[in-house]
Amino acid sequence: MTLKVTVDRKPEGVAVIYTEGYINNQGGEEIARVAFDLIGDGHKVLLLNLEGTKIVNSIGISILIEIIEKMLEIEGKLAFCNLTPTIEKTFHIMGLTQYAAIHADEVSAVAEMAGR
Amino acid sequence: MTLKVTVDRKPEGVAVIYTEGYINNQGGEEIARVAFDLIGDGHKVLLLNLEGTKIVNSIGISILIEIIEKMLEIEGKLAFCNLTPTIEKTFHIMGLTQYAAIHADEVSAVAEMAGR
Amino acid sequence: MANSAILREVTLTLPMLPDMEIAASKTATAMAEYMQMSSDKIDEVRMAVVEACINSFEHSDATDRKVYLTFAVLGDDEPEKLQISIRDTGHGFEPTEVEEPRIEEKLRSERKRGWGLKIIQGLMDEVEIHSGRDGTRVVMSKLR
Amino acid sequence: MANSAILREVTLTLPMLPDMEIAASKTATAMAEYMQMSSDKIDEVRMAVVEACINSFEHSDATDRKVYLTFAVLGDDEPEKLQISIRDTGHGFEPTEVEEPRIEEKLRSERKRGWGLKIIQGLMDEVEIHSGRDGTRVVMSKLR
Ligand SMILES: Nc1ncnc2c1ncn2[C@@H]1O[C@H](COP(=O)(O)OP(=O)(O)O)[C@@H](O)[C@H]1O
Ligand SMILES: Nc1ncnc2c1ncn2[C@@H]1O[C@H](COP(=O)(O)OP(=O)(O)O)[C@@H](O)[C@H]1O
Repeated sequence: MTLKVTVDRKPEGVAVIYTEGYINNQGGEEIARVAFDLIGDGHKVLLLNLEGTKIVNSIGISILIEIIEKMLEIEGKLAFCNLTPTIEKTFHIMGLTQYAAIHADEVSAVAEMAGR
Repeated sequence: MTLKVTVDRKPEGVAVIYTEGYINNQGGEEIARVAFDLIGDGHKVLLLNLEGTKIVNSIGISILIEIIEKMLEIEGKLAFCNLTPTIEKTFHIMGLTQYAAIHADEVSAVAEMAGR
Repeated sequence: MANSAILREVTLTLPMLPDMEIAASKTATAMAEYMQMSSDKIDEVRMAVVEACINSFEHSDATDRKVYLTFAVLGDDEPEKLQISIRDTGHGFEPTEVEEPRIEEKLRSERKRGWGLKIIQGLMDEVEIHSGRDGTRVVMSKLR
Repeated sequence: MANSAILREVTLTLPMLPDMEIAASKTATAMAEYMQMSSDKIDEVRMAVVEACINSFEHSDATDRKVYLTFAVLGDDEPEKLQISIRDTGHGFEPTEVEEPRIEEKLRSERKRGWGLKIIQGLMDEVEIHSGRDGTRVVMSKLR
């Protein structure tokens, strides 16, 4: 059950992180590692496209809070797209949506984020 | 867990039966009912497209033997397409493949069956 | 009384080992699909079950290293409710003493975790926690 | 000896009711996926488990109306083999007296059924049947 994480640096300046699989403990850590690498490279606008993730757990998600914390610090931006309804509901329950926008799909997310 | 069964009467003279769901006892009976209706309407060439079926059981499959029996009697033809590897293997184990051809997809099946 | 009869019940015992919560989530899916629950609701049940299993794995310290689950379909005649119980034989805890997590605080705190119970409560229709020295049992249910 | 240690084991108890074999097939899937078995092999395991459950449902006449399953991942260190046991407390049968089904005969016969055991044997790597007055236990396994 290892999460696959890949990255696409869009010309619009948004770095998109794609996941495939279960976001558990290790999955969350892997995403954070990739995100912090991107931030280290100067990326301040990150989009997490979770289309390939149908299941998460709260340990995995709490690790994502570290990315949000970092974004507040550097005045960057993290957003999500392609969430299952349950993952979206979970993000609402946690209040994550106050700090990270949720977009329906990647195209609209990138358009919105690049235009800030 | 009810099986959905639909039919498409092709201009080539092949009647294609589509299934969606689990072929268990009732599922097999439903397919047989539809097949015998088609045979009653004069159709002698039937194709069972199982693309929408990922799981079967032996009770469901044994009911399909009744259709093969009928086809031998009326000198008709029954074939299958879009089987999962396991369903195909099961048909081999049972020896069904001696009496009913297996085709990879519907297009090649219809071409082959119409040309008989 | 509505939803009183147990129409069918499945029990599952899992070892407390990585990824075994997935077996629980699949059993939940099988029962919910049998009831013809919508796929969104099934997903919510799956996630809640995963959270409850992980809590037992991580916090119970149960010496038998096992989690005991039952999945009951309740209803009068027709299936109406899926009730899932997740039990361990660990040291238990006091649910009323668990602090409610708040995102504003988590953002400043070292400890980002502590969301499991809140998520379970948010995703299921009913949740009861029985916990004591003999262990913990979480009973959660969702209407079809 | 290879494949000797049980790395993890899950148990499942099912009522003998329509569609409950699907719960067994999902548990099998969870264990096989954990072992990273190929999806084709997983499918074969699923089908074999379904057949064994249905046999217990239909033929055992067990008064408790339950089927008891265990799913064990075996191996030395790395998961190598998935071993599944399907047990009922019914009246049992004599496997050597079961006639091998042949399609030519089934085509002429009233009774088209009788394929379950042959399919299980064809799909799994190893199959053992223990049956007697205390019931039946089918133990089947597949290498990763
Ligand atoms: N099965 C359990 N056994 C013992 N303690 C538990 C159990 N489930 C929950 N707890 C306690 O409740 C707290 C909150 O759990 P939860 O909300 O799921 O967040 P987290 O698991 O991230 O800490 C845990 O930290 C633990 O102290
Ligand atoms: N669990 C069981 N309890 C009692 N009898 C069984 C059991 N499993 C199989 N049998 C016997 O073996 C026979 C063959 O089973 P099988 O090959 O699965 O075909 P089918 O179930 O279609 O008859 C059954 O008809 C039954 O007599």
